[in-house]
Amino acid sequence: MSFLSYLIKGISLGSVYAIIALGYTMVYGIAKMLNFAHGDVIMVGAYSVFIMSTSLGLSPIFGVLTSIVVCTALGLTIERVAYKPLRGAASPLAVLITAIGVSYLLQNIALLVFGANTISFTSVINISPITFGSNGELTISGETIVTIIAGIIVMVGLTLFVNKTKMGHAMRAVSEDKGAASLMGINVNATIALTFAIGSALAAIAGVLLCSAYPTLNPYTGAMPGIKAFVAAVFGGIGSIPGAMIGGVLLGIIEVFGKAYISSQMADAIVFAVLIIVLLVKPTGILGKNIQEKV
Amino acid sequence: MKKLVSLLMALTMVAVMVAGCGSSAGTASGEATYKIGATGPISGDAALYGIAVKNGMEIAINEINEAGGVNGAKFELNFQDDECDAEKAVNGYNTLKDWGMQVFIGTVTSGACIAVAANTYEDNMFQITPSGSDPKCIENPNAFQVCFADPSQGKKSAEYIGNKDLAKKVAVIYDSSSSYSSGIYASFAAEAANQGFDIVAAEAFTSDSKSDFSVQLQKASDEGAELVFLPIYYSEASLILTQANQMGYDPIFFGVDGMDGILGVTNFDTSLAEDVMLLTPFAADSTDEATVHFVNAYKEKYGEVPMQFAADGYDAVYAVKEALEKGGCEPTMSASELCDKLVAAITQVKITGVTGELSWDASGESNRDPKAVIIKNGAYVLFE
Amino acid sequence: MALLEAKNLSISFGGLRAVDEFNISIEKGQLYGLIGPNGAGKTTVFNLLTGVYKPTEGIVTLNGIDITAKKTIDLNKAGIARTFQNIRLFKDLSVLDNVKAALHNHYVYSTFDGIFRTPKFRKCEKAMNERAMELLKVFDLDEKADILASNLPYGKQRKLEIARALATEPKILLLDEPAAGMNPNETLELMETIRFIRDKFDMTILLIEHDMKLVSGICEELTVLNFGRILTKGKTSEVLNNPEVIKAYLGDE
Amino acid sequence: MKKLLTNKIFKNNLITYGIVIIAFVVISIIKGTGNLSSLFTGLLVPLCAYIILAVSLNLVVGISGELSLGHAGFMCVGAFSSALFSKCVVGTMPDGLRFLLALIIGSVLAGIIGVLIGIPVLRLKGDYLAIVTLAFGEIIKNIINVIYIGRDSKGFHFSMTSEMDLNLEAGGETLINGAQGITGTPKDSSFLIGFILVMITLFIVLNLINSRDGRAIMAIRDNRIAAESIGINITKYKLLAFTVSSVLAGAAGVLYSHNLNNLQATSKNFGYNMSIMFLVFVVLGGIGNIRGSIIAAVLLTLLPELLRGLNAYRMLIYAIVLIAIMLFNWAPGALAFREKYSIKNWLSKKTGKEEM
Repeated sequence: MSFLSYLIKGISLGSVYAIIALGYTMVYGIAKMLNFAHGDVIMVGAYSVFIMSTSLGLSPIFGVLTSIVVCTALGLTIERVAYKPLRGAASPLAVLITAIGVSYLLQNIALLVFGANTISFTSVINISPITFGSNGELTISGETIVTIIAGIIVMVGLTLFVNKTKMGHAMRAVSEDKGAASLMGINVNATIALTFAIGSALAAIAGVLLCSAYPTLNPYTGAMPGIKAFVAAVFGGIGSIPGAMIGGVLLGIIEVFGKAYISSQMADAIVFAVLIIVLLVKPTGILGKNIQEKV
Repeated sequence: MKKLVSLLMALTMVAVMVAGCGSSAGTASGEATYKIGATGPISGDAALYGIAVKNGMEIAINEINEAGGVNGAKFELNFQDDECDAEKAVNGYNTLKDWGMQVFIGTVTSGACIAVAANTYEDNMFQITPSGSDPKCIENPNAFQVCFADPSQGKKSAEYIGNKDLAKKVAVIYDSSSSYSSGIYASFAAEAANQGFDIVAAEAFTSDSKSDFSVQLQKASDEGAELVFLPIYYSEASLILTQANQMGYDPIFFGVDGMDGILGVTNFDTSLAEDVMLLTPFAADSTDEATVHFVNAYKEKYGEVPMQFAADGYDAVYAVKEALEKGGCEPTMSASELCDKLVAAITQVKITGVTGELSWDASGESNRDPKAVIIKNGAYVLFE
Repeated sequence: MALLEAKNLSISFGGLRAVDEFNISIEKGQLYGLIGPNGAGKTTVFNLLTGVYKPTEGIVTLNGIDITAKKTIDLNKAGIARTFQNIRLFKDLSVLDNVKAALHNHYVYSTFDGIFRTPKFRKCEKAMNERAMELLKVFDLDEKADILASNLPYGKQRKLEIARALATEPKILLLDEPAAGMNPNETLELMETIRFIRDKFDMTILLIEHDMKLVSGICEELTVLNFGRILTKGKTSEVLNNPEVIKAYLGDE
Repeated sequence: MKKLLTNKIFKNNLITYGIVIIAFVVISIIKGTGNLSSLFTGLLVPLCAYIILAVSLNLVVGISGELSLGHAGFMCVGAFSSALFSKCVVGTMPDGLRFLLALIIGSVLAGIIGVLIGIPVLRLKGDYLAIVTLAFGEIIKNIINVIYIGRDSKGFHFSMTSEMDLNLEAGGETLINGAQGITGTPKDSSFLIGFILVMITLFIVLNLINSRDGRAIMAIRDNRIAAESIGINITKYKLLAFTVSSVLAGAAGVLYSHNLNNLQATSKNFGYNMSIMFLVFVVLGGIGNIRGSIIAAVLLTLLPELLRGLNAYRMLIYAIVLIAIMLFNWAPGALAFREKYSIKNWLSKKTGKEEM
């Protein structure tokens, strides 16, 4: 019974990682950059919901919508101000460092605006848990259910969007070859901006779900889940939408099992060790495409 | 490259100029003042502790200055950020020395404090740490401590649980990446053997994985722990309580001084903290005069209920004030002279601070018994 | 005995047979051409001969020694050097260093010698510089030794690539479309250079080329590939007049 | 022509050495006269350590062209192993010898870990390599946080769970205490030692770059397939760069740890945050530009210290400055703008007009 219970905890944690990883992977796939500030956009999203629904007492749905709007706007602004000017820079590392700068910036703004104190987040999800077993040995919380469902919806939605819509095709074209895409009349800048908008909107949703499932919030809340989700995205094969989902869930399960059955002190080391092993066996992640350089 | 250098140089110039008119609480220069330096994290993810200490100190210094200072000499405070890092703390300390610091109150966190302790000893600078709880912080004769030392907290917690026979099976959830938490856990576990209860689960987390405690709680619950000892800070504790409630696990939760502040967590459902026990020197809703006065002043100035770190900072300033008076110090004395006098004087000082009746012996530890409190209806109640 | 010989060389990519039963036999000192329409599998043959791809079937021998499916680096050490269709220079190294990098296995000193600048290092570097400048001179690049490879004009980049390949002292040189992107004058010049290399270094050369003027001008024998299979092979003049070859190039009409 | 080139490189390297030597002499003189502030005096050793770390990381990122996000891990290995050694033998040998041995132990151990990590990791490419180096860095940090080593009359005790598990007898000494780290490392580092180590680092890195090995490493960076085709062993030279870089990072760790009384492996000082900071030094100073790394390391370490007067706004300003510099230095638009309006250009245009 405790095995199942750990498994569910793992899936629950993993599905949050998965949603964050989806945003990561979207942006990576198209802009080919590791957006280190993604985790901090999540934090901003969570604060937006908190202010709207808890401080101002508006309905949670309104809070979530506001948060999506705020994050989308933030994502677009960051892209426009900090990343776009660096498109075509001599080294891809330039934009990576800028992303780190943006991450510091968001954390420190939040520190000044919201203060350093941790706040307890009110879950916006009002679904009663499903319980199995006579004494409730096995409980699946409402947050877990919603997170998993949201993860699946987002994954399917994104896959459909990318494969079936005109804008999705444009995105794929840009991710394959920016030059060719622009020759074909695709507005590359607009497509990348759109990707950031979608990625940031996903960050908002991830923020809400993260803080609902693990109800605590401070200016650094997004940083570590951001890194973990980045790991998850790589795990699943960065750039791959289903890969991010699988990577996220697996990462959550490994982390929980590591804590439960091996050593809670070493849980992080275990997660990273598994990542390394996976990448050594499959150098582009679980679902990553192995692109061979053309000679 | 040249452009980069020139740009950075220009920025550096600006920075230096801005630094020149840096903020400092207290009086304008001109008259003789005591220059009090302090460091602690005011950025980074330990910022809340540093900011609390800083706020507490500012209140104490304003009060002292309004009351005329020490024999007419006022206090001037300079608080430097150390990002909770040993190296940055040393940098902050050196900045303070350049500023002309005479007395050092700090640092806020143990790791940084131990690093700086080597420097204060070398410089013969009086050091009193508000909240650096590791015994290594005060190994040197010039260093003193306001908060409880980690081992005594762990030991006293274990004794308390044993004496009151609160539980036979105890689980511990601690932060293995924090020296504070693992220090208390170590002494708690050592004493547990003498107290007739078993530690059935000792589960760790790290600063990199502190967003989910369900596994640790599940293990505690599976092992049948009746009491969960939480030698951690309240921000993580609040999440543990929430998650325990979500999974319907309801043991006795027993905390240490880091737990104080849990009732002040914004939007925290305080009913979850019902019956939580903790050993703490400070309780924000104590009714004694000093505490009420401090809490009101703090609320007025910073708009929130002070936590124990703020109280430690507040008491540290008063301890320095008392010692300065007792030692017959003058603001014109050098840091080293002051240090000699203060080290001698502080062992004779007895203050009624907001964290209890404080006095010191030469070891540097503050002597007092922690109060055991239990949370009832969202308030601390002394627990006997 | 042929210098380089391939028998029944085949490779499939996901069921598609990119090269099918390729046979070739090149004598020492020969200037051999490999031609065929786009997508016929010429570069794939090069990749098979240089160890970039491992053949699914067939064997390759160099001087009678089996070198099938060896690694690129070992094949180079065995004596096969190549250039690339899309130029692959070390673009952030100087022209001189591009060639010196290729002298890697011929002038050897240890990391220790390199860091502590021992006499051995000095001697070796001096010899390397002399050798590299000698090679650059052949290609009229000695004046440009100091500039970054990426700053060379296109035609000179192609030449530098050949110089670099030659520096590894190969037994056979594989040139992948050496005249691509060159104007007629440059092409003429290149023809002279290729001939010169063959004569001066007693080199065997296999080249892929689309420029028929170049092919007919310097190649002694040709093999024509179409859809991964050998269409025909033989003396240059005969092959070029073969109606099937003309049809393959011009398409069915 | 040829002479010119070697001379150019030689001159360039000489300038780099010269800057470091002049800086050392000038600072030593100011320090000697007692006019150097405590802050700056205290920063000297960490600055040397950061310079070594930036230069050594540049060897991997700039020269070898691989993105490593785990550089702090090697520093961590060097710092902890050498601090442990020094603490164990303190009092049994002269200080100078002790530090020398500590330096050797720290660097060699970091080098060994570098080889062990490098062999599997260097098979990966680009961002995958980056994430795996990050993972290794985090694993090193995590493991160091759960290591407990103690010593009593019976010898050494080792545990990975807690201090108690060491079962030390009374009077036993805990050497490494998990997250509480190592306390009481002898303060053997000095500005002079730091300076010497910086010079050694520069000597090794600059000479390595301008040698047969360096050419091979850079050839692989510029074009792996072409490098293979001219007979360069890819794995060997990638590993060489990675290992030399780890050894130097280990040495920097030794320098760093023997300057601080207390050493703890937090994510701030030995985690990915630190690794990223080193990467910032490298990118800001110019990828592959060794002198740039030195200058960037110095300026970016000083910047937050000099911003101290801003208090709460300090790190905010730091972040803004970082973004601004990145845009200023790397954005194609900014570069074109600088080209157009640079003073040199403006002057030449003006004189050009006058001539007409």
